[in-house]
Parts: sequence; structure tokens; C-alpha cells
Amino acid sequence: MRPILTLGLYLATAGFVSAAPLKINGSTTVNLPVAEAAEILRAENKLDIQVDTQGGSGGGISMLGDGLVQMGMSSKPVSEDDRKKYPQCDFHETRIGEDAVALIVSKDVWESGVHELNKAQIKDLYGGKVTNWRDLGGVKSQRIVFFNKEPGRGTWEVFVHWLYGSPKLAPQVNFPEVGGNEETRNKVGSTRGAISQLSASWADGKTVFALAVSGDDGQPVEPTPNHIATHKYPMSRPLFVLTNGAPVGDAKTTVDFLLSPRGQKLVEKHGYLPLKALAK
Amino acid sequence: MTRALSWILSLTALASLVLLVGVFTWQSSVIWQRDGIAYVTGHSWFYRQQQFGAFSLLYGSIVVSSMALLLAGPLGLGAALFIAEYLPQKTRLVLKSLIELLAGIPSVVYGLLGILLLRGWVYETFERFEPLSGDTLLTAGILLAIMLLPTVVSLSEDALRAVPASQRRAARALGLTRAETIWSVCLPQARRGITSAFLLALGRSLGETVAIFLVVGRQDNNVPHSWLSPAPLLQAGQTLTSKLGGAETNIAYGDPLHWSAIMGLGLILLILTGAATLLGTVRRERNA
Amino acid sequence: MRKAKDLLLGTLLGACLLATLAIVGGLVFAIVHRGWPAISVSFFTEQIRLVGADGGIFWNLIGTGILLVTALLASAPCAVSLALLERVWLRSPQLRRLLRLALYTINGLPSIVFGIFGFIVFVQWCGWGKSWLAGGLVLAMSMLPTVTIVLLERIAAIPTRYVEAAAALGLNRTQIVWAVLMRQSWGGLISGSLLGLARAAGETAPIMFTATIFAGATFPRAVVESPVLTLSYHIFILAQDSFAPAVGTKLWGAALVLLGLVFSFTLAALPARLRQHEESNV
Amino acid sequence: MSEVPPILQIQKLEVRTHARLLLRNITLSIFEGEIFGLIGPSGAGKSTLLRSLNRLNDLLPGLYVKGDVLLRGQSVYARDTDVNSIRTRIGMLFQQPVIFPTTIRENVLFGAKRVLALGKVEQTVRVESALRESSLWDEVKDRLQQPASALSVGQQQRLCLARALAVQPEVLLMDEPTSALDPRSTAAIEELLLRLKTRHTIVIVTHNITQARRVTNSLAFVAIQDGAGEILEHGATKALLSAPKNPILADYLTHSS
Repeated sequence: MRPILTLGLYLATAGFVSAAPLKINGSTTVNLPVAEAAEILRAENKLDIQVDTQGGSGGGISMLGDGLVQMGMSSKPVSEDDRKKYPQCDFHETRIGEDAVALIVSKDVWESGVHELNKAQIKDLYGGKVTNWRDLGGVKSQRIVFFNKEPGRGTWEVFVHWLYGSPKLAPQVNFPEVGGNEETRNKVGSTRGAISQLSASWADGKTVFALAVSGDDGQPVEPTPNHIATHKYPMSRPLFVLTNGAPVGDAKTTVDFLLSPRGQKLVEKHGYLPLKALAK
Repeated sequence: MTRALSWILSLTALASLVLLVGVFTWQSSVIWQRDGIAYVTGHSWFYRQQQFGAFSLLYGSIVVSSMALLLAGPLGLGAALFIAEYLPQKTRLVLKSLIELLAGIPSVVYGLLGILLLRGWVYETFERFEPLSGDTLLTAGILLAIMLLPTVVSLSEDALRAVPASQRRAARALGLTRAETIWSVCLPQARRGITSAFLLALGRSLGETVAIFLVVGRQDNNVPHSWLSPAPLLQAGQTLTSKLGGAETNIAYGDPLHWSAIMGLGLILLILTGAATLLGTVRRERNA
Repeated sequence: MRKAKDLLLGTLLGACLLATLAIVGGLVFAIVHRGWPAISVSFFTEQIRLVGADGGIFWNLIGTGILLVTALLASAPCAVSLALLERVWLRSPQLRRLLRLALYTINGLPSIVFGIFGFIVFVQWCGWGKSWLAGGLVLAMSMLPTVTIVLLERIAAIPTRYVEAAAALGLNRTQIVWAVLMRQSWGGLISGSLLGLARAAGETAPIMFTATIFAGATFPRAVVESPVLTLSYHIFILAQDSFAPAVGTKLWGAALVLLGLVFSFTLAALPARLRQHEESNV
Repeated sequence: MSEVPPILQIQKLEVRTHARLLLRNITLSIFEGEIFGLIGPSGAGKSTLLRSLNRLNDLLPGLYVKGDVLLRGQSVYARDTDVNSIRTRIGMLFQQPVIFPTTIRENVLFGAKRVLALGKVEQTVRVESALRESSLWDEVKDRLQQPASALSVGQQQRLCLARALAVQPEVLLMDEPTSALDPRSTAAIEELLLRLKTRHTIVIVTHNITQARRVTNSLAFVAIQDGAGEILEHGATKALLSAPKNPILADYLTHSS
């Protein structure tokens, strides 16, 4: 019933109160803890917070740059290009946790014996040079179905940064696109021979499985919390909330909450590494 | 007073619609100036490399819509014929109302059904043709066909109703069977109305966004190598609308060239749907 | 032989109708079947929690309502004006036909185009950001032709003898408009608006760039930067991005509520339309 | 005459809607080669009676028929009767000419082509004979491929007649066939009727007593009695018109002339 009372209150005060809401937009990965934090802040601190995930990290950065939102969520650092594109915005990154981009495969691929890939194999895969799992160590012959994260998603950027050094150097490819994390997990899980990039915490080990990745030294590394924390796993990435300049006002309240033990618990709850795990 | 006010409001409404066309034309001018017709015929769309070729999107839109029409057209026309020619007035009105009700099911609901039910069905049913996944042009086509069905039935039934009852009576009085009457009287005389119904449905299907967005797979640059093989239908693709409704629209604003390429898609879509609807409306006028 | 063909065609066409009803009716059933368990009082009175997995759709309903009321208020006067323009003020048959063709054509334009138009004009140029007013105006544009066309048909169905009788009494055109045309076409405006609202309530494409966000919006207290939550966008986002079992039922529940909303608008418009159907059949 | 069995025998025919009785206890015999007229005030059910003869009323839902009609002794209303073949054997002409939007030739052949499965040559022969029978041949022989809608209303009605004749029906039903026509076209049709009489049996509904006197051999007077249409009197035209026995008929005749 509370929302109805709130509505009554709003109607009564409409026109008098004009406090601007705190608007947040960006990465679906970062969204999970932030949205839940926002629910708590709305209830406890009476903050007016709106959270949206349009366009993923890229959307968060561009909307903060355009001044359309007061806080961005990003699962990748703000690039020099972005800073140049929005000179009026002083992007301020606050790290709230750490995640890794895993390559996840469907059950049949996992059971066919593909548990790890090295960088060269992944390049062949993304470049479309190999099209059958047999060529990547699979027992069964099965076509590869690559679901690519859509443009603007932090996951995709982290992936190509590691593989090619920069999004600009990535080859031109045509794969079916996927957006949010849950969509990715569902599509990979329900499609034979599927692979995609996904936040490691979403790899449940039941419908989708995270592959171990070997870096330049050739040692396969699984995206376990330990490996992510120590950066042994190559595609680990920080999770940021972004503000224009250092956070103030409601934004500061939110950031402080996210960095507090309760906020960090939310980060952990959604499968990401809290900051204290990184310090170790 | 009344007169002046209604002129002002009308002109405001019309002006905003002229503005709409104007905005799309003007905002897309950059890409037309850069690429000209190559923008429409170009096969590659890689926005990071600043390549904007809309052909595969056009292809996706047209393939999905024609598939939808091919499926929904005959079935819907058949249902309309049964309602108009076989059922008594009362049943007819009830069914017609029901069908019009169903025509209002929001497209996002169809999208939900598509993503949760139809994707898997297509993936399993067409397994021996080896689709890469359940998100295919065919999935979008089937989903769109289901969406169009009520519209096709309702509009075709209108067209058949426009054939005077006296014509049917005269044919039956000669001893023609119901089937013969349908073939020789109803269908030929409602031909304009029926094609008009199909054109209006085509316009609607070309512009449908969210339902297609959810099941088409959103794969850029998918143009088939062979036009004769049905295999490309079982691949993911991208339509004008799924591109417009997707992530790129948000990313593009602020980059003049990219944005203008997006707006160009909007202009193409406006022209296609506008043409189909206008043609359909003119035919319908003549039919009545 | 002729008889066999007759029978065959009848069976075939009957099968077409049955298939059509089965397919579309089956879909409605699927939604009702899956969504019903989610329906409860708290589903309507609580706000979303846990990214759709818990809570209800209170603010989504309020937001949808705000957009619809705005769209209605913006489109109804324009629809009346346009209908009068076509029926009364314009004297040239060519111009009237042009106006009619324009209305029908606009009626067929895709709603995503209106959405992007609203994004440029209201969100960017006017600097409103995502705003309920932007969404309401965009929806008004997309439903305007529907309302106008139904109203036009209604006015056209008014027997000319009423107009002639009024004119014979010496009433001028404005007086005839108020005394005869408007009084007799109220039903048309209402049923047209209901049909327009049915269409607008289910729209996603026009509002996703202009008016609605996924979570956190409540009652807008200004125009600028004041988005709302809506049912359709809620379903759109969750359909893509959440298959968690807890979200599932809530999601189908939201779809069921949206369907119920759209159907009740259409059904409310039905009696008036049936009456007109019968009149035009005589 | 009475030794020859009637071509059409209406037996205790009753037509009703859900709510109301339209026709009560109609019994009539119509003989080969005669023109049988149905007269009576509007709304008495003459058209309904006429349409019961070829079961055209079947097309209107909500009409129930009891009793039977025999065409050369064969039941029209029996369950196993092929309605379409009955309608082929009993042709019909309506108040307003109903022209199909196609050429004159195709209009004439509209039924014949499909019902009789005529070959190419036969079709051409049939077009000419039907048009000659309906006295239209000389007027349209040079423009058979032109749209029928270009004809005058009177010509259109004769075209409809040609179309009905082309399937070679045994009986022709006419529902006030001249009510939409001007006096000259009416005269042409009436002349035609008299000529057709030698080879066809015709049942005609008319409002026009003069017309009835001129063209029919026998007449039946249909009027409302106790809320439903009944045949109040029938017999040879001359006798019936000159010496009506039924007072209602007498009254009707004085007021219509």
C-alpha cells in the first residue's frame, strides 16, 4: 500500500517540490548491485533515484557525457576517445568491485570436451576462421554459434581490448547480437554449439559453462574469484560508477553506500568481487 | 471562433507531421551527401569503421515482411471468406468483433511469446536444416504472420462485405454453388479490396519493431549468397526497425555521420511504409 | 463433382478460420494461463523490487496512465478539428480527399518513427530528457489518425436531413457544427479515442527513447527529466533480459494486465462500433 | 388441361421467421406453358412466396419453411434434393437488374458456362440464342466484349433475362421485373413475356393490374389474413379480374385501377 500513500503525497505536493531525481544509466552488469542499492536508498534515505540500462556501458558513458544522467554505470574504464568526445564532462570513476569477462559455452560443447581456449584459438574463433568445435578440441563435430555482445556493452569492449588491444583493431565480423546478461545466458544455454562473452559471475555451471583461457604464457586459467582478484585471469575488469567530477549530493550518498559494507555485500551477492577481495 | 480554432489545431497537427518527414530528411542528409545511392545498395554496415550500407537491413525487412504476408495472407483470406460467405449475420458480427479485439494485442506481448515459445519451436522443428539458433528471419516472419492475421482477416472481410448481396443472390439463383459464387463473383469483385488489405498489412509489418527485435537475432550484414536457396531464412538477420530500436540509436546521437545513417534508415522506412499504406488506401477507396 | 468442390472449399475455408482462431486464441490463453498466478492485490499496489523478481507494477500502471491521459488530452482536440476541417470547413473535394489520404497514410506509419522523432525534438532539442510529456505527445501523434478517422466516419454517418433541417432554420455553419454535428458525433469521438488508447497503451517503440525507464521513476513532478515507468517497456526489458523463474510469473502477469487494459479499451468502444456497423449495412 | 400434371405444385407451404408467420397454408398448381401472376398489396409475402419456389430463401438465415414444392413431381424441399440443380431448373429475374461487372458475353454465359460445362463453340451459339430470345441480339451483337454496365437499365434487365434463359430453365420466376423500368422498356419486356410464353413457364410477381391482365393466364391474390400472407383467391386471369369473389380482392382491384 505504501506506493499509494506516496502517490497521494506527491499529488499533494506536486508543483511545490522540484528536487531533481538522481538518474543512473549504463551497464547491465553494474546495474544489479546498483539497482538494489537504489531500492534501499529510496526506502531508507528517501532518495529519488532512477536506474536504467539503455545501451549498456557505452550508453551510460554517452548519456553522462551528454548530461542526460547524473551517474553512469560502466564495466570498463572510460577510454581516451570517450573523454575527447565529451570534453565538457570530467569523467570520475569510482570502482565498486571487480568482474571478469568469461567465454561461456553451452552444455553440449562443454561435454564434448572443450574446457579451455588459448588466445590464438579465440582470435580464429572471433575472426570466423574456425567454424567447428572439432577444430578447437571438441570430440563431436558441431558448428560454432557465436553470439556477440552488441555494441556499447562493456563486456564486448573488455573482450576485444584483451584480444586485439582496441575496438578499432577488431576485425569486422557479423554475428547475431545479444544484449543483456540474462539474454546472453539464455540464448547460449538453449542453443547447441553456442559461445558468447559474459560476465563470469553469470556462468552458472548448469546451463552455461565458463572456459579457461590461456594467456601469453600458455597456462589455462579459469575465471575463479581468486584468479580474478589476482589478475591472473586475463579478462578481469573493474566495475565503475561514473560521475561528472567527484560525486556530490545524492550521487555521493549512493557512492558511499555502494562502498560501505552493506553495499559491498550487494556486489558480492550478485557474484562480483568486492573491493576487499581485491586488496588481498 | 470555432472555425479559427479548428484551423489552428488542424494546422498544428499537420505541421508536426510535416516536421516529422522534414526532420528525417534533413538529419539524414549527411549520409546521402557522402554515399548517395550507395548508402542504400551498400552491403556492409560497420559503424566503427564508418561504413554504412543499408542493403542488408532492407533485405531483412522485406524478407521478413513478405514471409509474414505469404503465411498470413492465404490463411487470413480463407478465414475472412468463411466469415463473410458462410456464417449468418449474428455469428459474423461476434467473430468480427473478436478478431478486431485480437488485432489489438500489443506487439511487445507477441514479442514475449515469440522469445519464450516460438524461438525454441523453430529451433527444434527445423533442426534438420541446421539453423544456428532459434533467432532467425523465419522466426520473425512467423511471429509477424501471427500478428498480422487478425488485421488481414478484418480488412479482407470488409472488402468482401463491400460486394453487394444482390450479386451473390443473382449467381445463386442461376444455380451456381457457393464455391462457384465465391470464385466467380466475390473474389473477382473484392480483388481490389483484398489487395488493399494486403498492402495495408504489408505497411504494418514493415514498421513492426519490438516483436521482431526480440526474435530476429540482430545480425548485421546478412545478405544471402544465393537468392534461390531457402537456407538464409534460417539465419539471424537484421531489419530496418530492429536496427532503429536497438543499441546503436543511443550510441549514434552525437556522431553526425553515424546519426545521419540511422536517420536515413528511418527515412527509408517512412518511404516504404508510406508507399504501401498510400497505395492500399487508394485501392480501398476505389473498391468502396 | 461440382458438389464435391463446393464441399471441399467450404471445409478448407472453415479450417482457415478455425486455425486463425486457434492460433491467436491459443496465444491469449497462454498469457492468461501463465500470468494468472501473478495477479493479486499487492501486484497492483506495490512497486517493482529486485529487478522485477518481486513486488508489483504499481508505478508502471500509473506511468502508463499518465502517458495515456496526456496523449488523449493532446489528440482529442486535434482530432475534432481535423474532422471538422474535412467535413465542414474545406470546400474543395480534392483538398478533402488529400486530407483523408494523408490521415490514412499517417495511420500506417510505424510507431518507431514517431519515437525517434520525439527523441530528437523533445528529448534533445527541447532538452526535456526522457519525459512523460514527450512520451504523451509522441503517443498523441501516433494515435491521432485513428481517432480522427473513426470520428470522421461517425460524422459522415449523420443523415444529411438533420443538417438540411438545421440549415433551413437559418443556422450558420458554426451553429450547425455545435448543434448537429458535434452533438451527434460524441460517440464517435469516444469510441475513436478508446481505439486510439488501446493502440497507444500497447506501444513500446515510441516511448522507449522518449519517456520510459526500467526502474525508479515514480510520479513526475516536472516536465524536464521526468520519465515514468510503463507496462509495455517493463515487459520489453524483462522479455529480453530476464528469464529468472521468479521474474517469469511476474512478467506474464504484467503481460496479462497489459492485455486486459488493451482489451477493455477495445471492448468499451465496441457497442458504438457495432451500432454503426448495423447502420451502414442497412 | 387438368389431365396434364402441373409443372409446379405448391403444397401447404408455410414460411415463418422466429417471431412471426409470414405465409400460411399456400397451395397452388402452376401448369406448363402458362404465365402465372401473383398480385396483392405490398408486404403480403409475394416475393417471399416466389423465393420459396427456388429455395432462394435459404440464403436468408432465420426463415423456416414447412410444406413442400414439387417441380415435375420432384420434391424441392426434400433433404436429398440438390438445391443448386433446382435453382438451375428454375431461373429468376429480380426487381433491379443485377449485372456482373464483366462483358455482355460473359454475363450471358455466367451461369451456363459453369452449370452446363459448355464447350467453346456451344458457348457462342448459346450467347446468340439467349440474346435473340430476349430480343437483345440486334442491339448488342457488335459489342459483346464491352462491359455490360454500359447498357441502359431496360437493356440490362433483358440481359439478365438472357442470362437466365441461357441455362435453359424449365420455369422462370420474375419479381416485379419492370418496376425499375420506364414505360417503353416495360412495354418491351411485356412483349417479350408474351413471346416467351410459348416455350416457358413463368411465375411473375406484379403490382400492376394492367400488366397482369395483359400478360398472365392465371392469377393468385396474396393478402394478409390474421397476420400472415394467404392466397385468398386464384384462377384464370379473366374470370378473376372481371368477377372477383373475395371482397378484399374486389376492394384491392377498385383501388389499384
